[in-house]
Amino acid sequence: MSKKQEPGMAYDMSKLNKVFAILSIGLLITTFWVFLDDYIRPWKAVQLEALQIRQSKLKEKVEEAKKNIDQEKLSALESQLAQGQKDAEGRVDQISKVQAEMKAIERDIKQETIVNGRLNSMVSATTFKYEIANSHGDANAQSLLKTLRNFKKDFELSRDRMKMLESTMKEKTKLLDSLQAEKLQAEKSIEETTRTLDLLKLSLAKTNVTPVFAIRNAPFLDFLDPTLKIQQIVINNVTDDRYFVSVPKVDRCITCHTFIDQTGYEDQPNPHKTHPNLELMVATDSKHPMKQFGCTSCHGGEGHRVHDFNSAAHIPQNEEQKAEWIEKYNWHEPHKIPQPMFKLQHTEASCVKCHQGVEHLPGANKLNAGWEKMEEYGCYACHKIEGWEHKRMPGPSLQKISSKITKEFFKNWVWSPKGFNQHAKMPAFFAQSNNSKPEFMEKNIVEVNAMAEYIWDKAEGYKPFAKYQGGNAEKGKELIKEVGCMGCHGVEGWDAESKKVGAYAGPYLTGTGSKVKSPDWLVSWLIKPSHYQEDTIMPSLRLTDKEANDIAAYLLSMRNTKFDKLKFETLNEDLRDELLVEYFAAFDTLEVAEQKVAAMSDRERTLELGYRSVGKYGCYSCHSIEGFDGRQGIGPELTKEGSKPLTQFGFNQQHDIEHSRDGWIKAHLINPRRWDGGLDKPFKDLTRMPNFYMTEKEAESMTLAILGQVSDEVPLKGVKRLNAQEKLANEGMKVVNKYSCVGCHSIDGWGGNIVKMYDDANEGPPQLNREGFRVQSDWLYHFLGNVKPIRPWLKVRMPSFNLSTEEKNKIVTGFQAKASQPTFVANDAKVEWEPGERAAALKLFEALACTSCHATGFTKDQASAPNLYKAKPRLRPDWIEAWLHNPQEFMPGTVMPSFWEGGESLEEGILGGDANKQVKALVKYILEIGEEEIRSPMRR
Amino acid sequence: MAKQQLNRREFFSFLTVGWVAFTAATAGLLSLAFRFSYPNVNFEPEMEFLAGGPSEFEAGVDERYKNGFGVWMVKQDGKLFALSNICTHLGCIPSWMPAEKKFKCPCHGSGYYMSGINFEGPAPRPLERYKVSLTPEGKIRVDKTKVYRYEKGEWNNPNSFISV
Amino acid sequence: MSAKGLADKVRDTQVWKSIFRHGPPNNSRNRAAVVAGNVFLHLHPIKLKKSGVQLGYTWCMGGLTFFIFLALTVTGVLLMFYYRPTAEYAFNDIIALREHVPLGIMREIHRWGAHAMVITVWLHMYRVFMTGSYKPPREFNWGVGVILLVLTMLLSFTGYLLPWDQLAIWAITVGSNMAKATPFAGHGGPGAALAQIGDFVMVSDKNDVRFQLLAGRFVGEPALLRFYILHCVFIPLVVGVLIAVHFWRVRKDGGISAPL
Amino acid sequence: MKHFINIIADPIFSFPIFSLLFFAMIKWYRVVGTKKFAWIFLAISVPVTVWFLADPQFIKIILWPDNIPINILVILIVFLTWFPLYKAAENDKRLEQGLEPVEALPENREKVWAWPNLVYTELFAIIAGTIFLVVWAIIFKAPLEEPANPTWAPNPAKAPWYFLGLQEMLVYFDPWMAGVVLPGLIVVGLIAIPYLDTNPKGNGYYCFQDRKFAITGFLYGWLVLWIYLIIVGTFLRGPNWTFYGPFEYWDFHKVVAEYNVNLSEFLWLKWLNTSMPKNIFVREALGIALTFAYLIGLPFISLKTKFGKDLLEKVGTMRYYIVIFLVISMGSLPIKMVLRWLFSLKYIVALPEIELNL
Repeated sequence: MSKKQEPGMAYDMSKLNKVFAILSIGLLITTFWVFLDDYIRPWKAVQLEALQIRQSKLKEKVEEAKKNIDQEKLSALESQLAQGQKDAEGRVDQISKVQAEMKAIERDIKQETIVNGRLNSMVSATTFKYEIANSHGDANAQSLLKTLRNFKKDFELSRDRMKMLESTMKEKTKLLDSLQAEKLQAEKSIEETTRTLDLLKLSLAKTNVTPVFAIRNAPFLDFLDPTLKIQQIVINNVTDDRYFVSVPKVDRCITCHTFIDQTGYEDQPNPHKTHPNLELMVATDSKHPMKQFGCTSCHGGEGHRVHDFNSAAHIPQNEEQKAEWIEKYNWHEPHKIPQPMFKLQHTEASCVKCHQGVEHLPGANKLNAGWEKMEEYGCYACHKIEGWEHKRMPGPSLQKISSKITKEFFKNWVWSPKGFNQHAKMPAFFAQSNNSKPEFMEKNIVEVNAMAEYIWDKAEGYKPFAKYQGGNAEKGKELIKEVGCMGCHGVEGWDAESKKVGAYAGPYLTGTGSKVKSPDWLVSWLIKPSHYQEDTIMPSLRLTDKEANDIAAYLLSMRNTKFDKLKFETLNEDLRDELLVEYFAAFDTLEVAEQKVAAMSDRERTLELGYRSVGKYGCYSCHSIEGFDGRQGIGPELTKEGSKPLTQFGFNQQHDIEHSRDGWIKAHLINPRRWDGGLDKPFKDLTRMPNFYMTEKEAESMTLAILGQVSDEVPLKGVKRLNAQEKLANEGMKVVNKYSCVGCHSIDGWGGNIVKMYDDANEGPPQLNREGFRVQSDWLYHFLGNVKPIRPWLKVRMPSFNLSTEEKNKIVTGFQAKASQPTFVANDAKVEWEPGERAAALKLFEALACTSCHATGFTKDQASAPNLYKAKPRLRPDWIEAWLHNPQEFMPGTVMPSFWEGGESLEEGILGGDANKQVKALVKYILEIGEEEIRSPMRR
Repeated sequence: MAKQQLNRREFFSFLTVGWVAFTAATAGLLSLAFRFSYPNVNFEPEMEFLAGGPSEFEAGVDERYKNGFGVWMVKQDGKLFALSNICTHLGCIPSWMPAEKKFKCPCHGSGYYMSGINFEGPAPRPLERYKVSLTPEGKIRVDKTKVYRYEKGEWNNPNSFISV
Repeated sequence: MSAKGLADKVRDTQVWKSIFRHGPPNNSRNRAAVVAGNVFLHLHPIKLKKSGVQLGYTWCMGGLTFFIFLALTVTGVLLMFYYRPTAEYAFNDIIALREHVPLGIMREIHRWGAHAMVITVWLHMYRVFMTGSYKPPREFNWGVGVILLVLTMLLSFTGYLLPWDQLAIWAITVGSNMAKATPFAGHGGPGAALAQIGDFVMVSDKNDVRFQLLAGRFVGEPALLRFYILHCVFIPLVVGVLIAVHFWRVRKDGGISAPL
Repeated sequence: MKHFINIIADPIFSFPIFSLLFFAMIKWYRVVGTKKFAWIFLAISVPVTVWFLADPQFIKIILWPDNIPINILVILIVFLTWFPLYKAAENDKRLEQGLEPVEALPENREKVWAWPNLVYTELFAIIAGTIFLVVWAIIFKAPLEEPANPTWAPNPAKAPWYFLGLQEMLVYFDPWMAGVVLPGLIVVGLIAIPYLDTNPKGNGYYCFQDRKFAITGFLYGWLVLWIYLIIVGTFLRGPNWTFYGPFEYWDFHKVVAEYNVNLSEFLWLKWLNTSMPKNIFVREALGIALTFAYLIGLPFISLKTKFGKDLLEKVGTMRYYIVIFLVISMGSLPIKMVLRWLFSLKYIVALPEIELNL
C-alpha cells in the first residue's frame, strides 16, 4: 500500500477513523466511570448491612409468631371455613338472588346520583339567580323563587329516594352476609389468628434483595424510587451558624444510624445500635424527638455530610476507640471543621445552649457536676459567663479582715493556701511553675507584702460581741457533726464523714486555731455570723453560748504547727520601687515614672503597689475589698468559650496536650500556668490564672460545662424557654442554691449530700419532695424567718438564715411553682362532718395507733413524728390526704407506715373499709385538732 | 481485490465502532444532565404526621391539619379518614364550605361532597385519601406517601380509614 | 469652519477611517459597503426586493420580535442586578424595583416587552402564513420559527414565576400541573398507574416530569431557582442560537419572502 | 341590552355565533375585504366600543394591567384579519383577470438598496417600538399581588394570558389532552404545515382563492380556537372559572347549573337500564369504539366525499392521513364543546382508573 495521500488530504481516512474510534471508546468508558463514581457511596453498604440485620431480627420474630399460633385452633377454624363454604353453596340460589337484587339497587343508586346531582346544581344555580334578582328588586324574582322551591322539593324527594336506596342496599348487604355468615366468621377468625404473623411476613418480604430491589437501586435509575437513600431531618428550630446568617440544621446521620429510634437493636454494634436513652432523646414521645432536634444539636459534628465516616467529623471518645476507628474507617482528625462532634462523654455540654440560666438540669448529671464545680471554685467571679451574673462572690469579705486574722497569716496563706489547708478552695497564685524563678519569687514576695498592707490599710475595725469562755472541745467536735455544720463544711476531725458528704459551700475546717486571731471573734461568728459580715450565707444555728464555746474550743484546738512557724519575708523596698516604676512606665517614659515614684512617700509607695497588685491578681473578684467596686474580673469572658476557634487557643510549646478544645480546657484547668513553659516572658506578662490543683475528674466535669458555652444562636422556638411557673421555680432554686439548702435537703432529687453521713436517712434533714404541695405558703414564709423545730427528735438543726424578705418570697413561690401549686390553700373553714364520720375517724386514730409516734400532745412518750396539733397551719389538706395514701411516694424510706397500700384498707370494719373515706375522715380529724391548737396554742 | 475488501471492512468497522461509541457516550453524558436534575434528597415538608387521637374528632370536617399538612380529617358514617386538599383537576386547594357541606375549588369550580366525591365542575375524579393507621399509643398516623383513590375502589382498603 | 467642513475633517481622521472603511452611503458603492462592511448590518442583503420594505407586506413583526428580544435581554440583565431568586428575597426585590431602585420602570418595560414579544411573534407567524411564505424553499425555516415561537412563550412563562407573588406561583402551578398529566411521564397522566411493581412506583410525584421541572412536588424555592436559570440562561441561549439559524436561513432561502 | 349581551357572550351562544360569523366572513371575503366595509365597520364599532367602555365592570376588567396586551392584541387582530382579506380580495381579482398579484408587479420586484431603505425602516420600527414600550410601562404598572402563598389559591387562578386558550380547553378536556396532547399537536401541526401544503400557488403574496382550504383551516384554528378562547378565558371567566358576561359583576358566589354525565353512564343506565359492568374496558366499550371510529373510520369515510378524493389526489396518501388526523384533532374541541352543551356529556371515554379520560 502506498503511503501517498489523496490530493487535498493531510491524513489517511482510515487512520482518522481509528483515532476517532479509540477516543470514542475512551469517552464511553469515562462516561461509565463517572456514573459509577457517583453511585458508589459508603453509606449504601451500611444500609445493606442494616437490611440484613433487620431481616435476621424479623426472621426471629416470625419464628416466634409461628410458635404462638395454636395449630389445633387453626385447623379447627379451617374445617369451619370448609363447612361454611359448603353451607353457602347450599344457599347458592338465595345468594345469587340477593346479588341480582343488589345489582339492580346499585343501578338505581347510580341513576339517582345523577338525578340528585343535576337537581343539586339546579338548586344552587337558581338560588344564586333568585338572590341576585331579589336583592336587585327584579321583576322575575318571584317566579325564580317559585322555580327554586320546586327544585328544592324535587331535590329533597330525590335525596329521600337516595336514602331509601342506600338503606335497602345496607339491608341486602347484611342479608348477603348472613347467608354466608359461617364462612365469613371463619375467614375473619383465621385472619385474626394469623394477623401478626402475616404482618411480620409482609415486612420480612420487604427485606429480600429481589430484581425489583436491584432495579430500584440501580445506577441512573435510582432517581425513581430508591430504597437505599439518604435520610435526613431538617430542623428549623436549631440552626447552623453561617456567620451573619443562620440556616436550618440538616442532619443526615440516620442514613447510617438506621435503627437509632427503634427499640430492639440495643445489642447491635454501631452504627446499627438503638439510642441508649430513648426515654429522654430521639423517640417520638420523648422530650427531644429526633424530628425536632435531630442529632447534631446535641452531639455536634457535620450532620449534613454523608460522604464517608470522616466527613461527619466523628470524634473518638478515647485512644482505644481512636485506634479502632483508624483501623476500621481510616479515621483522621477532622480538618477545617468549626464544630466537630463532641466526644461521647461530653455530649451533655450541648444541653447548655438551649437550657440556659437554670441552676440544675434534671437528667444531665455530668453537666450538673460541672456546674457544681464551677460554683464551688467560683469561675464566674473572674470570668464573665452569661447566666451566672447573679452569683455571689465566692470568697469571704476582706473589709474587716484585720480583726479576724493576723497579717502574717494572711501573707503565708496567700502565698500557699494549700500549704495551710489542703482542701482550700482558694487557688495558688505563687510558687507556680511559671513564677518560681528566684527573681520572680522575690517580686512576688514584695507584691504579697504590699497587698497585705493595702488590705489592712483599708480594713475597718470590728468588735466581737461575745467572749470566749473556754469549752469542752470533745463536746464541740460532737456538736459540729450533730447540728449540721457538715452540710456546708468539711471538718478535719470527721474526715471520713466529710468525704462522704463532699460539702463545698463553706471552707474545710482545719487549723482554725492557727488561723483565727481572737477566740472572741470565733464565738461571735458562730453565734451570729451576720454580725461580722452582713451578706454572709453562713447561718445561725441558734447555738447557746455554751454550745458556741464548746465548738470554738474544738476549732481552736485544731492548729497547723508547720504553718505557725512560717515567717514571711519582709518587703524589699528597692524591688517595690522597681515594680512601681514598671507600672507607671506603662504610659509614661521611664524618667517620668521614676520621678513619680520619687515624689511618693514610703507608705504611699507600698499602698500603691498593694492596690495595683490586688488589681493585677484580681483578688477583688472573689473578695469584697474596698476601692474595687464595679471592676470587671480579670479573666476573659467564657460565655462563648465552646465556640472559640481552635486556633485561638494558645497551646504554645505544650505539645503533649491533645490538640482539641476540650484537651486545652482540661489541661488549663489542671495547671493553667503550663502554657508559660518554655517561653521567655517578662514578669508582668506571666499567666495570672491561679492554680486550683484540681483533680482530673473535677477538671473533666468543668471542661464539659465550659464546652457547652457555645455561640450558636438557637432560635427562640428551639431553646427551652421557662414558662412563668418554671421561671418562679428557677428563681427560688437560685436562692436555695445560694444558701446551700441542697447541702442538707434533697430537693426533688437534687442535693441532700449530708444524708450520706447518716446510717438511717430518717435521722438526717427531711427530703423536700414537692415541698410546695406539702406546706402552706404563709407557714413556710414565717418558718424561714423564724425557725421552730418540727422534728424535735432530730439532732441536726434547721439553721436560721439571714434571708431578705425578697429571698424568702422567692423560696416560697419557687417551691410553690415547682410543685405546680398556683396559690396557697385557705383552710380556716370549720371541719364539717358527715354523720358518723367523726366517730369513725376517732376509731381509726385509735386503731392505727397514730399517737405511738405522733405522741406530742397525746401521751407523755417521746415523739418520733411531727406534732399533729400543728399540722393544720403547716400542711395542705390535699397533701395530708395524698401522704396518708402513700407516704413512700413523697419520702422514700420514711418510717411512716402505708396503711392503705394499693388502695386497700386494713380496717375493714370502719366506714365500710373504704380507703378513700377513711383517709378523708382522718384528714378532717387532723384539721379539727389543729383548730383547737390555733384557739389555745398552749397545748403540747 | 481480496485485500481491498478487507481494508474496506476494517475501515467500515472502525467507523462504526467509533460512531456507536461516540453516540452512546454523548447520550450518556447528556443523561448526566437528566439525572442531575433529580435531587437525591428533598427539603419539602414531612409526608408523615401524627394527628391526635380518634376521640378528638367530631363528625364532620376538621380543618386543623389543612394548613400545616394539607389534610382534612373527616369523620363520616363511622369512618375517620384523611382527605387530601389537592383538587384533582389542576391541583388548586379547594375550600370547605360548611354551610353547603361541600368542598369547592376556587380555580375551576370543582365541587366535592364531604366524602371527597366530586359532583360538579371539571374535576375528573374524587379527592384522594391518605393512609391512616393507629400507633401503639393510640394516635393517628397519617402517611401522605400512600394514597387511596375512589375510582380504583381503594376506599374499602382497611388502611384508608379508621373505624370509630 | 462650516459644519460640513468639520464633518469632512472628522471623516478624514485615521480613527474614523479605521472604523468606517467607506465614505458616506450616498452612492451605490458606499451603500453596498456600509451593509457589507458592518457586522451588524451584515445580516441584511445589500439589495432586496421592494416588497421587502413595504409595511403592508411584511408587517415588520419579525423585526420587532427581534428588537424586543434584544430589549428584553438588556433590561433583563439589568434587572438581575437587583433580583435574587430565593423565596426569602424575590418578592421584596420586586417591591424594591417599584419603590426605590432608580429607574425601576425597567421591570415594567421588561414585563410589557415580554407580552409584546408574544404578540409580535404570533403576528409574525400569522403574516408568514397569510402570504404563503412558508412554502418551499422555506419549510425548514418555518419549522425553526415555530420552535422559536414556543420558546418565546416558555421564556415568558418561566419569567412569570420570578416576582414570587400569588399571581406567579398559581399561574405556574396551573401551568406545571399540565406536565403532571403527560402520558406515561407524569404521575397524573394516562398510563402512569400501570408503571408500578408492588410498592415500587415508577411514575410518582417524586420522579415525574413535573418534579424534574420544579425540583419538588409543588412550586417552591427550588422551582424558583430552576425557572430563574431557565429564564435567564438556558432558554435565551437556545433562542439566540436559533435566531442566528433563522436569520441565516432567511438570507439563504431567498431573502424576505416575495412572490416567486 | 346589556343583559342580552351578557347572555349571548356565554360560549354556549357566542362560540357558535363566532364560528358562523367566521364562516360568513370567509364566504363573503370579497365584501369584507373592501375599504368601504372597513369604514362602515369602524363607524359601527367605535360607538359600540365606547358604549362598552362606559360600563364600570367592563372597563375594570379591560384596564387590569395584565389584560392590556390582550386588548392590544384584539385591536391588532381585528385590523389584521381584515387587512389580508382586503389584500387577498385585491389579488384574487387580479389573478382572475390573468394578471400577476400586486406584490409581483415589476415595480414591487424592483431591487432596492438595503441602506437606507431597509435599515431606516428598521430604525423607525425600533424607535417606535421603544416609545411604545416605554409609554406603556409609564402608564401601566406591572402587577404585583400578595406574596406567594402555596397554601391559599387566589380565585380565579389564571395561567398567563397566552395560555388561557389552553386553560379554557381544560373545561372540556382533561389536562393530558388540553395541556399536553393538543398543544403538542398544535406545535407539530404548525411545523408540518409546509410539508403538508403542497399547493405551489400563493407563495409570497396574499390570496384566498388558490389556498381556500389552507387559509380557512388555519384561520379557524387561529381566530376561533385560539384567540377567541383566550378572550373568553381572560374577560369572561371569573371566580371558580365560572362564566361571567362582559357587564356582569364577578360575584364570588355565582353558581352555574352544571352536572355532567359520562357516555358510559348514558349507555348502561339510561339506554340499557342495567348496572355498570365491573370490567372498566367493557364499561367504556362504546366510548372507545366511537373514539376509534372518529380517529380511524372518519378518514376513510371522508375518502368517499369529493373533498376527500380531491385532497388525496392532490397530496398523496401519507399527507392525506396526516392532514385529516390534524383536522380531526382540531375538530375534537368544538365537537366536545357541543356535546357538553347539548347533552351535558362529561367524558366519551371515562377511565379515571388509569387517568385516561376523553
